[in-house]
Amino acid sequence: MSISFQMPRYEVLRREDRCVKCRVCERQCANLVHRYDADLDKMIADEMQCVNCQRCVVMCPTRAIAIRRYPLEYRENANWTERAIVEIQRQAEGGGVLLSGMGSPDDKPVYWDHMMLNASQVTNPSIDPLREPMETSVMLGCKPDSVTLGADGSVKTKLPPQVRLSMPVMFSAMSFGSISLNAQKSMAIAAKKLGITFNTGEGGLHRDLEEYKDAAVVQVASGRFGVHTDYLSAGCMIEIKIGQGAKPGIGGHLPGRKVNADVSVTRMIPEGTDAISPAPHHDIYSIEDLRQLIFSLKEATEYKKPVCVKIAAVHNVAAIASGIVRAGADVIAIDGFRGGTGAAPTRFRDNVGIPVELALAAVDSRLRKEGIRQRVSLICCGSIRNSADIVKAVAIGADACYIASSALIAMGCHMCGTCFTGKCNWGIATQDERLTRRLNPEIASERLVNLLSAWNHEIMEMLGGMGLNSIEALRGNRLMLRGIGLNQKELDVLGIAHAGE
Amino acid sequence: MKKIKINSSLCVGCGRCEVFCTANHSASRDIYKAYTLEGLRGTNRIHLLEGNDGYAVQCRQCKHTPCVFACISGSMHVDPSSGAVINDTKKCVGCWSCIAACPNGCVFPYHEKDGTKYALKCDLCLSADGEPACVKACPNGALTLVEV
Amino acid sequence: MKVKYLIIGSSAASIGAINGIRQADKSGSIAVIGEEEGKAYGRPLISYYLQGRTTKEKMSYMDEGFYLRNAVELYSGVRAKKIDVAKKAVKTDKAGSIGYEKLLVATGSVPFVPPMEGLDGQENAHTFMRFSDASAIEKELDENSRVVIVGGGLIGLKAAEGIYEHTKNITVVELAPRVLSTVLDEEGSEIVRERLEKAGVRFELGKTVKSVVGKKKITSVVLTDGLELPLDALVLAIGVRPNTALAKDAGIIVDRGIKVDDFMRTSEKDVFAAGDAAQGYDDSSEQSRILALWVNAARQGFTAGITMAGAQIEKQVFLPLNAIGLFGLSVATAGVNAGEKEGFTVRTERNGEEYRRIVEKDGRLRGYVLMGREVRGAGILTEIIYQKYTNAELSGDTVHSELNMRLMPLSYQRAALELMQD
Amino acid sequence: MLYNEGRAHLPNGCAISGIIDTSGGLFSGSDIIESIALMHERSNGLGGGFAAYGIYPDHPDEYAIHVFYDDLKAQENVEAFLEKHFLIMLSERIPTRKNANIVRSPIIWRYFAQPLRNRVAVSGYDEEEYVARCVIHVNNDFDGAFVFSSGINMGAFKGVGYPEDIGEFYMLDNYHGYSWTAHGRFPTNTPGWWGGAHPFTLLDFSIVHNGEISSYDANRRYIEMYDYHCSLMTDTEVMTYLADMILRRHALPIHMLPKIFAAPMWEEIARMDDKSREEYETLRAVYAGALINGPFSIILGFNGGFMALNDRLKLRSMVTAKAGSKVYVASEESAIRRIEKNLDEIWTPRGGEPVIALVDENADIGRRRRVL
Repeated sequence: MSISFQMPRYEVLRREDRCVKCRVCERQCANLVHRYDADLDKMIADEMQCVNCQRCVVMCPTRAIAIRRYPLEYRENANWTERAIVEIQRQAEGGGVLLSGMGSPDDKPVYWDHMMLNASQVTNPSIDPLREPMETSVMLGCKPDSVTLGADGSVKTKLPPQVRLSMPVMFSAMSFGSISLNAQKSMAIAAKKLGITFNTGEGGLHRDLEEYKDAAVVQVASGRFGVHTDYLSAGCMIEIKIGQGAKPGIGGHLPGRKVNADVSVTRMIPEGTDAISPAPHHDIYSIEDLRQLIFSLKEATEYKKPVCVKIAAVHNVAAIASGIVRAGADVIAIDGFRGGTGAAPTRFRDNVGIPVELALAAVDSRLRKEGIRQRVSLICCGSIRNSADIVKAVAIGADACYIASSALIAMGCHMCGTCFTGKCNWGIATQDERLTRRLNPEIASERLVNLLSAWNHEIMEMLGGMGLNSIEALRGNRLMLRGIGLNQKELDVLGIAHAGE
Repeated sequence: MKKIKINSSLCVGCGRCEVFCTANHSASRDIYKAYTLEGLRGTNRIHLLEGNDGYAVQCRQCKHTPCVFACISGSMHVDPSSGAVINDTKKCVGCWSCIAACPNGCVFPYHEKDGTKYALKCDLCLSADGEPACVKACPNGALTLVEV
Repeated sequence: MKVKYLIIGSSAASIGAINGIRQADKSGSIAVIGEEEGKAYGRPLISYYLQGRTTKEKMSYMDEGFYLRNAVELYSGVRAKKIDVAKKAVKTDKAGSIGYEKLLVATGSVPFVPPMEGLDGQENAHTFMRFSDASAIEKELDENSRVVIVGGGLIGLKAAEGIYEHTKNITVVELAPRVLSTVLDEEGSEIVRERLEKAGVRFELGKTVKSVVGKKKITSVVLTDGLELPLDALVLAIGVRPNTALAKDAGIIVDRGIKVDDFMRTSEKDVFAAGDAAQGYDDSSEQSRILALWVNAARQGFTAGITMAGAQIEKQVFLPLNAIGLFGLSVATAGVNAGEKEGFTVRTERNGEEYRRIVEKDGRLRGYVLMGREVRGAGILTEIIYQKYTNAELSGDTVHSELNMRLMPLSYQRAALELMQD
Repeated sequence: MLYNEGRAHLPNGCAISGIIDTSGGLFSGSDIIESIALMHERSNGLGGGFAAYGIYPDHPDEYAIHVFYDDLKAQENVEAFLEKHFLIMLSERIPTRKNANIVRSPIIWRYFAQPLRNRVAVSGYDEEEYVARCVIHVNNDFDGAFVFSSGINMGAFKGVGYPEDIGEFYMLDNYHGYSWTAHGRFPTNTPGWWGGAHPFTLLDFSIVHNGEISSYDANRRYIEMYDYHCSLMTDTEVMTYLADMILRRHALPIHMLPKIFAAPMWEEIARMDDKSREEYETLRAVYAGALINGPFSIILGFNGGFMALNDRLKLRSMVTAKAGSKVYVASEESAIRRIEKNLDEIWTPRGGEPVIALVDENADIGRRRRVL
């Protein structure tokens, strides 16, 4: 091949009047961008390797470094954008499928930002969470439509197993293997402290995390990695992964180089082999097969655990969800197209799937229309960025929300989107011991607890502002939402009125 | 007495501790000035020992104080109030006996521009604000100030 | 006049003992009989004083309030004349007789001046051990004074370094074929000698002074090979001898020095000895020997103090340890100074003046010499000798590895890092 | 003009009052009128209404269906429908008397009717379900018509105006019942609508409500899952349907309704003994959609008694009192003392603490007493 036409994507700006050549940036950059040159007695940078993970910027003692987009000034062209051109260059040289990490960055509408929340004015009082109790705890699971009484007049109905959450938030699935054990452990510690759950993802439950098993949602994916009876009965809920928002319709691929001894033991696969999660599950080719899997899992755990089914938000998600309810699922997780990922083909990530807000609204409305909404809890996931997103999701009809990217960012992720390289400078999406040690679970879990305690308090404030003092009264309460900048069709799908109505 | 505990498995090998140690023992307390105007590069009392499983280490404040016994001038002494082993650089003549006695290699020779020589060692930042700069600078909690 | 603890001598061992006693006994009365005037000071500092790198005030070993804080009665400028072990009292020349419950003999060493023809107390003949010696020499010198130093050991060369600030015209006469023969190997001595010669110091090796010319003031000396050296000042730095007369007269067993066990107890009940005058166990040569070194005196004194006060202390390990700077060249040595002849294996690494010599036996470090611009991390090797770590236990190689804590066994490193050492 | 409020959920405040004689004794409507009249300032004249129990003793098995019609056309359509489903024993205008403050009233008609046996059998529903569905169907699909009462031996009387004028207009002083509830409305931004006034009824259930529930849309979308269709978009409508489902369809006892509407906080539940903790957890989990959030004070009337309830934070006033066999509930103490000088006891129920007043079992108040 001739020379590469690809130019750096980022440029390292180093302020000479601040840099003291202490080489912290050099030691911290796993992509080998920074180097001390003895002859020049200067720090120099090889921009080609830079992925803008900001590790050097944060760690530099004198804040001497800034990263900027490389000034690649292609001629303005709304159609042939720089990204479109660069992607062709990369494939013209690489010849492979373009891979990306994180959720789709495309400039497509984010419906959360087009919905406003209600607040009480004079006709009814807002409730001050500092003075009145404010309840944000949630129970996930199947609920009967009514209650029957015993002879003595007391309630006889036994609730099917539920997952109790202190707040309508849960850490979403990120497997041990795609992320480091320290990252998963941080979420496990935080989940236990907060009274919510973390998710093992497709990677099985590492023996060090058994201590947190009561707060674990154990995932069963098409690869069945790490699935055995103890694993199934360890968690408080079993989640069947049918799809992922970032890559609906295709499976997962954990590169062999990430499958070290620890990962191979936990996933029960040979060390160094690529971990392929096929799509579809080889034993689920239609909805009734799913029913079989759901009940075999329930049998395996003596009906003591709710079973969740995670699907990607695709076009006929409402019908799919209805089928899943009738297949015996207790919880349905709907992962929108903005959902994050460690590695997904860029084309899938940016072009397949629909926004979770619309999917959630459609599913909630459909299940209510069919009178079966009570039989499942709905979890909305796929780029929840703050507590307002959660309140809006619950108002549309979700019971709770999964968060992943927000949790990663709290732990240190800077959204550089190159998780698949395995050189995550923040010690999250890597198995390299030199990098994983950079994530101290004690510190990271404290950051997560801070984040979600703050969010929970914000949720309470927003609830109080609306005159509500319990999250159940917000669930499906679409009158609490008003649309802005949405057309009537979008309002109808979301089931909300336009602001001003 | 307070000492700095080091958890090497948490050391990310960044070296920030060295930079902030140098600055905290400079007159200006400013990193850039310390390195350039005051020429204090290399006067950090904590040193990053690179290599995998590397870590940064500074004086372990030994209870049996081998450096104090070795000191021929009495400049290396135990500070009565904090119990820390501290070197009085005004009294020290730079004979390096303490360096030959320190079991952890945490006392370092220093040559001023004008030729005066003295030994440098960690003083738990008692000469600065009393809060060890390396502990504050460590991004990953590898260094913690503990009561022993 | 009776005290609980009486200490003869006021230098490293004496101060060490005071600290030791006060650690265990806050109130027992202590008295110190010091021959020299004033408070204890670091005697090795006299060459630095001559060099102008320290001053009289800064040389005092402890802070101003040390004696007061520790309630110590200091009789300085007083000579102890006789120890009466039966009556448990010490007769002095000026302070009468002082009774004791526990006595520490820390009389140190005295300069060793072999007999020379014509040497008869001339004023420009000096030994080099006390502050008085240094200040006397300082008064005599100007930049063209000619100085002859007899003795090419630690004291002689440090004297040369001090005097060099005043006059460059220095000749060192050494009986042995090389300098610092007791501390360095041949190659090490070579490096030191070359460095000093480059500075203009002349050497006369394998000779000593046969006779001295001049009655009131020495004008020249005649060496054993007949060579005559005109001079303005003569410095006698041949060596030192333990000052054991008092102990011997009192019937305490004395070999080369006053015999002591691991806890500095002498043959006489309630009488202890420490410092240059004491003869304890040298761990590196594995024999009873005098270790006339400041660091050992201080730690022996401390050990004696604790034991005198009736408290417990771990058995202490003593071995030779030196660190000196000579004309910009730093030298650090510890443990045995020996080679293949004595059954040790020797490995060295040298480039220019950076020199590292490792002496091993049965796969274990027994001694080292480190020379160069700096002796960074020398203490690591010292500790390896103390801890008797075999090379297998270490995490690197004593010759090639950088001298820092990562050379130590992993268990040592973890204990040190997590403050679980002592 | 029948401006159907159905399009938007309207905020409003109000006054409520309720009197019941637990011995079953009948008394005229003048007491309740006087009580609600005292709270004149609490309403703005755009809505008032009453529910009266035991007023049709001579129609023990017929449903008294009260209907508002905008015009004769609407009346013909509805009557055609009714005749297909009911045996109409009596069809008459509800007698009213001129009242200066009551203007533009719609056609107000009532029918005493029994559901046709065979139609009920064919429908697969029990009699009450059949009647309920007919009423909901009329209200939902017949323009210009609104069934505002459909219980046996009870009736609601409401409209646009101050409650005391409405009471005067419907000549309630001539009726005698054992249980009366009343409501004065303060809707904020609509000209008011006869059908929108309280109480909202379904069969013999009636609710008068002072407050504004924030959980309205959550409750509405929950209840609509079970074949209830909310046409008025008012709090009382959704609460009446919830009560109907829980008490009639699911046949839960009355004392469980407050545990659902104003469920105790989770921390409170956690402190309970195992048995009640499990019961409350199950109720809260199953009926999460029926949890009423935001300020409310309601009186739920039914054949044989009523239940008064405040939201669990008690963000709306409500006082209750007893004198002899009579139980009083009102938004203000003064509205009670006005009609009963010497009270045996008077107290303010805590948030979520119900006041359940049932007529003694042996009292004769007609065959269709609802046993809850």
